[in-house]
Amino acid sequence: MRFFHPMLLSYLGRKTVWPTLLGAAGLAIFELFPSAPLSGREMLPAAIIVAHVAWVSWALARLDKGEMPFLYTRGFHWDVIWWHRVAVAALSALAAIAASSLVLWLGLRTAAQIGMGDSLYPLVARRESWAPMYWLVLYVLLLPVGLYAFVRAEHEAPLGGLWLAIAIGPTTWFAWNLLAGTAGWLPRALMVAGGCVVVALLWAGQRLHRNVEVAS
Amino acid sequence: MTGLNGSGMSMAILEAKDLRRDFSGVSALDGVNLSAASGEVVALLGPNGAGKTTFLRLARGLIEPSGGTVSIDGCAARVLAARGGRGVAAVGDAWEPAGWISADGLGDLQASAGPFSRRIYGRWCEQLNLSPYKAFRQFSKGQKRWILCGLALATSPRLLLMDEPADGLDPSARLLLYQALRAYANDHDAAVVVTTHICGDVEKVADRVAIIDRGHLIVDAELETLRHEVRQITRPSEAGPIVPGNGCALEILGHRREGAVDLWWLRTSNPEALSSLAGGGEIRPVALEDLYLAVTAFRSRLENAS
Amino acid sequence: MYLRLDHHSGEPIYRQIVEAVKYKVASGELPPDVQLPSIRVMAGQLSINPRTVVKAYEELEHAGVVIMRHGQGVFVGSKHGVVPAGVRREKLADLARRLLAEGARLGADPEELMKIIEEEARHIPGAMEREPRRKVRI
Amino acid sequence: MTTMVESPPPVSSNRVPKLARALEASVLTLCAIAFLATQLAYPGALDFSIAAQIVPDLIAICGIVLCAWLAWRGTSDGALVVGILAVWISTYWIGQAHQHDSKTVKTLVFSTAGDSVRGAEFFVNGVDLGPSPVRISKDDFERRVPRLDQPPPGFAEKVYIPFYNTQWWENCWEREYVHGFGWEFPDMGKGKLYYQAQYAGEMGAAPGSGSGGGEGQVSIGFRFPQRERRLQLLLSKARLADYHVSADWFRALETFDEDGWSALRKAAQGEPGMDDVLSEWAKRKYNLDTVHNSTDAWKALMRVCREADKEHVHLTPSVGGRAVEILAKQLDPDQLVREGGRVIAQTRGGVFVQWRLAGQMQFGTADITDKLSFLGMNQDGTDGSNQPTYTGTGGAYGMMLSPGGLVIAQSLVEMWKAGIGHQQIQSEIGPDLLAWHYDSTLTFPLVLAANIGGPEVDEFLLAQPWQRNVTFRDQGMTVFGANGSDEINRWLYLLTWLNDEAGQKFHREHAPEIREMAGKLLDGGMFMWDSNHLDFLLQDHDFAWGLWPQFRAAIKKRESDPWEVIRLEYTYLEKMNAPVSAFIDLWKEERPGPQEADQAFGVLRFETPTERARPIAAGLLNFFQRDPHAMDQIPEENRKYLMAALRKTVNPEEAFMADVNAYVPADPHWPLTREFWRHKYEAIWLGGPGGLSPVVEQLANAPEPALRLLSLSAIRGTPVASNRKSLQKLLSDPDATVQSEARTVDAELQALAAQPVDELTSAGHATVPP
Repeated sequence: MRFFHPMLLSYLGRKTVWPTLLGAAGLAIFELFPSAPLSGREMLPAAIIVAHVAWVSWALARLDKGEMPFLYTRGFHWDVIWWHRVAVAALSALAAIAASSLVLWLGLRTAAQIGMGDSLYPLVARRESWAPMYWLVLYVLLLPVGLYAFVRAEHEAPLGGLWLAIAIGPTTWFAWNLLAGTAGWLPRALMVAGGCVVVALLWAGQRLHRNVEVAS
Repeated sequence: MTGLNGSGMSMAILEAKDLRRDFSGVSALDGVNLSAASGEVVALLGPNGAGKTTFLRLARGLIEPSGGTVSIDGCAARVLAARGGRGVAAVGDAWEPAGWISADGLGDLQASAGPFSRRIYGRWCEQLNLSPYKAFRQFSKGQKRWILCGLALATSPRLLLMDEPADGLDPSARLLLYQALRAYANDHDAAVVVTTHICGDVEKVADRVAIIDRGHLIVDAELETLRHEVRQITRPSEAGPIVPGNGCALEILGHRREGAVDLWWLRTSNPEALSSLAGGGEIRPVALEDLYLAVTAFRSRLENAS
Repeated sequence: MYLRLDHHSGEPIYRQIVEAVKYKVASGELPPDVQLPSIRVMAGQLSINPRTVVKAYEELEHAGVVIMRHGQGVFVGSKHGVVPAGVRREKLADLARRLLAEGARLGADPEELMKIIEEEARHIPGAMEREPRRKVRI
Repeated sequence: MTTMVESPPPVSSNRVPKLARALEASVLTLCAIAFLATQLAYPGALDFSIAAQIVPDLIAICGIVLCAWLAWRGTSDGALVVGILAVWISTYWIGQAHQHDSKTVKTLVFSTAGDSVRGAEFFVNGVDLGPSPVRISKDDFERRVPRLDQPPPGFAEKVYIPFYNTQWWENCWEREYVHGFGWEFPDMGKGKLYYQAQYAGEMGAAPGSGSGGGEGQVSIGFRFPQRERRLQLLLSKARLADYHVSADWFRALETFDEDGWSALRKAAQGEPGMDDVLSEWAKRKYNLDTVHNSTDAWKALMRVCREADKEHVHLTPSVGGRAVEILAKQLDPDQLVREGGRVIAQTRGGVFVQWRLAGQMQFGTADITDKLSFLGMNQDGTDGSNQPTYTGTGGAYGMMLSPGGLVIAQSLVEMWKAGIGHQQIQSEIGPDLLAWHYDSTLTFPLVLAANIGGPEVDEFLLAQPWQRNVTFRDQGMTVFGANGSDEINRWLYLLTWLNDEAGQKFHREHAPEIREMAGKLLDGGMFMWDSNHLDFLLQDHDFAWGLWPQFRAAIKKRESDPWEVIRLEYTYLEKMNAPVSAFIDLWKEERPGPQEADQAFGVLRFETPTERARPIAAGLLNFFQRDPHAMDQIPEENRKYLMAALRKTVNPEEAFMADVNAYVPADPHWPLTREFWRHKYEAIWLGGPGGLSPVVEQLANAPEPALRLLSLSAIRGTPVASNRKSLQKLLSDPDATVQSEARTVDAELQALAAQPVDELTSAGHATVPP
């Protein structure tokens, strides 16, 4: 069995064009304005990322009417469809990260800040280049939750995944704000736990996805 | 020519046993036993909401049965579907790809998923002069169906499940499609299950007819048998109801009163013996469409009455 | 070979094939030893199940109209009358009964039927010559 | 077709598999635990006080369990509500528990402090509690340790400490109670506690330092003279070998931990050979002989970093620090600057100490506080007493400065000092420091950046709104004064620190603004002079002079004690590098009494490098000699003492000789024990210029036998080559006492040369002659 299908990837990829634009443009435009150096912990980009993740997950889970049965009867193993969904979501996140990184690395933010008369620039620009990496970590933590929540919604007690997302979201945010970049066993343990949750959610998502009922 | 052996001993590919499905407690399909053997074209008839589409979704494994089983070559349809459902092709009533994709792109996508003959697909599209580069959304409803049917046929499935495949096609294309399905079943020894409510089309190519009404399978018979065994009797109303018995097995399939005359649809293994029952009425062979209408109408009246 | 099927006649398709072949053989359209289309081709042409064709051919063979040669195909029988006389008599009588019954249903009396038979017989070369004296009795 | 799905799906249509439900339950639980744990790590981050009266820990545990159970049952909606409630309530509990914990001490921790003696046996009232640090529960302690009214027998003995001004000390440390908040009062009147420590069979002396923090931590300073003696002998062994020491010798020195390199650093001040020994040690330890180019140097530096991180500590005067000093000149500046940038980017604060050793400011950081406990005890007032002048933590959330990070920082400092890579440091490190810490409450890195200067830093600082009036609400705009009320504009503050060309230009052009800021600080009056809060104003000496009257007025208004006033004034003068005349003029104006004079000299003695102190002392001495009324207010006795102190500062050898002449009796044959003399002489040497001075030779050649006898104790303590030469001559001294003492010393030194080094380790068994 083939695991990688570029056609399927591009087919699903078309579904995420708008959310990707939201994420990429949202982050890129956001970056231009704050006068304090970006730390990666700002509220607005986190909100953009949550919206992006939710939209991408939704777009991939709720294909347009009739598309779902069409795609699921093409002959792809449903696991393959699941992992392509994950891959497309990951690519969407990467596109947003790439766009925001470019805005930083090409100096557009610095130029904008200087234009707005921010005296801290260009000097503090040097501490910002890693901000998109924080966002990437946020994507890595949140995307599986979104993907899981929507595949979970197809099953009994459909809000289970949503609650999970609601629980994980603030916990991530809270721990993130207080512990990111600190030393000690707790942040490390939480990172490991977060990694485990990510892997477990993707795996459980795959299992649930196998039993999904395809609406038409 | 495999599997014929001149004897009709073909294997059942699709087999539904006591198949049930509820949607939020409302029964959509209740205890359906139906099978489709290799080389067989089965026409699944029934009014809207009768459960045809539900049956096809169950057969394709898109949804889980609430009871009973449906299997394809002995493998549960759900299990097979999650594996990709290789060997089963389906055209749904409203299963459509995204509008932006071209016919060619669809071919690429399908080719990526498994065995696929571009040659067959290409010729199929040429039959209606469909451009391979036009976006899917720009085709007419019938053309879309045509493309999706071609996509299904080009994957050389063992089982073809088609929900109203000819919807929106003009009569000549419909004929082409059904002949193609027949030919495909013949040539590949495949089973074809077609739902429709245009009986005239399937009557020409189907081997078997199954009529579903409100989730119940009410007729499941070889078309040849039906042709031979079902008759319509028209006789004055005052003659009273036809009473089964009189030494010949008789099943009343439908009854309707039109003014002063009663129309009866009967099934019997011995049509020649009917003349005695007709009581001077007229005995006629029955077209599938009439039979279908009579049967479904009769049942609905029976159920309303009870 | 062109056959026309009537899906609304109340006659099973295989019977229609049998009758049509018999008619064509009888009318000389299919001379002896002519190969009939294979089951597969026949099924394809008529858009029907090959099994139906098989059933029809088997019936034709049983009736002695065609001969199935294994591995070669289906051929029109070389001559008639291979059927034993008694069987033949019964078969014909059966046919006649059915004709009469159908005729009665359509409101035709035996005279009219006789007239039609004679008219039709003219289209089948040799039918009148071979058995000129025979009359169909009812 | 592969067989990835083997079992048929469950009968019911869309049931969630058990595994997924188990996963959801555990993820929800994990979230709750993570929430709690984060809250634990940062108490007070969430401040919910919902129900103070309920037993919240029970609720938290029950809540989490219930939450997980509900999730398992599939009703995650309920699970979430319960979970959130449980977490919120329990955060409140955690806050309570923290306060509660700090009030009742359950465990006591006793440790020895001061020297880097690890693992000394700790005794309380004669009961051996085991090796330090001792952790013992309060109940256990109460049970095992009786209260006494008198020291336990055999413990209240005097111990001789050769390096102390007063040499005899009790060997125990008497306390009325155990330190620890909330603990002392119930203990009063029950009896006393006598703390003692024993190391390598030797009972330690308690010279009077110790600390008891809150939370039952008792840290007592002990000294172990025998051990100190072994260390001195080890050094003398190196002197006897003319500093060519073996690997064994280094191994022995390593057993003394921080005291090892500390002793080398101190000795190296007058003894270049000891400096070489330290270098040799660093070379051996970090394989520096293999360093031939910048790549090797980098690898070696990484070894130092790793070692520091592994040991959880880096101290700039240590062997590792010496390795850094050696390597810094060979490193590729670009590479080092890059790494420095990385360290700065990762560091949000730090725990660090700053202290003076061997005339140098030293830094240290550790990620385990134990590693710094050798600092801060046993103040004996001499240089190298390991008294930290600054201990601090600071910064926002994020990584604390790692020991390896300090290695990099030290390399940068050493490189800067060596005049290498200034351009790179100015264009990268300065800006990095500003970029990462511009709004930090920890201003130290910013001051560092201002000290580095350079075009990028200049441009940045000058572009900031330094003219703006600030209040404490302007976060990131202020620098806190001592008490948070003296907010001043941090950009103006940093620009005042800036001391490159642009900085000096700024100081000239904007002197009024700076003066206004300084006025605000001075008038507020709460600045902490000793924490160098005002140092930034003294960068520019001209400006500092301008501010001098204002400073004096402020200081007089603030300080009620005249001696504190003159001390601060002298410090100010010293810091702004005032000419000698200023000190004398100030003296004339203030006309200090005996205490004030002492304070003023104290500044000169301890806080000024000798080369600065000397002309000032000479100027003052000259002034006193010329003006008979200058010391009118000072009693005769103090006057003599002050003059002697001044003379000692001006010329220590001469003063020493004068002292000795006044002290040593003419008759060398005093009927006193040799022991007594030894101690006496050693004390003299310790208060004087030391065993390396040319005075030793002078004394060895002196006509009086008593003086020659005095030189012998210096020779014994410091057997360097020149001293050994003097000893050879004294072996055939005409005076019998001297000759016999010389023979004794010679025999001792020969014995020392022959003594195996492993008898001279920290816990070595050599009993050293007293």
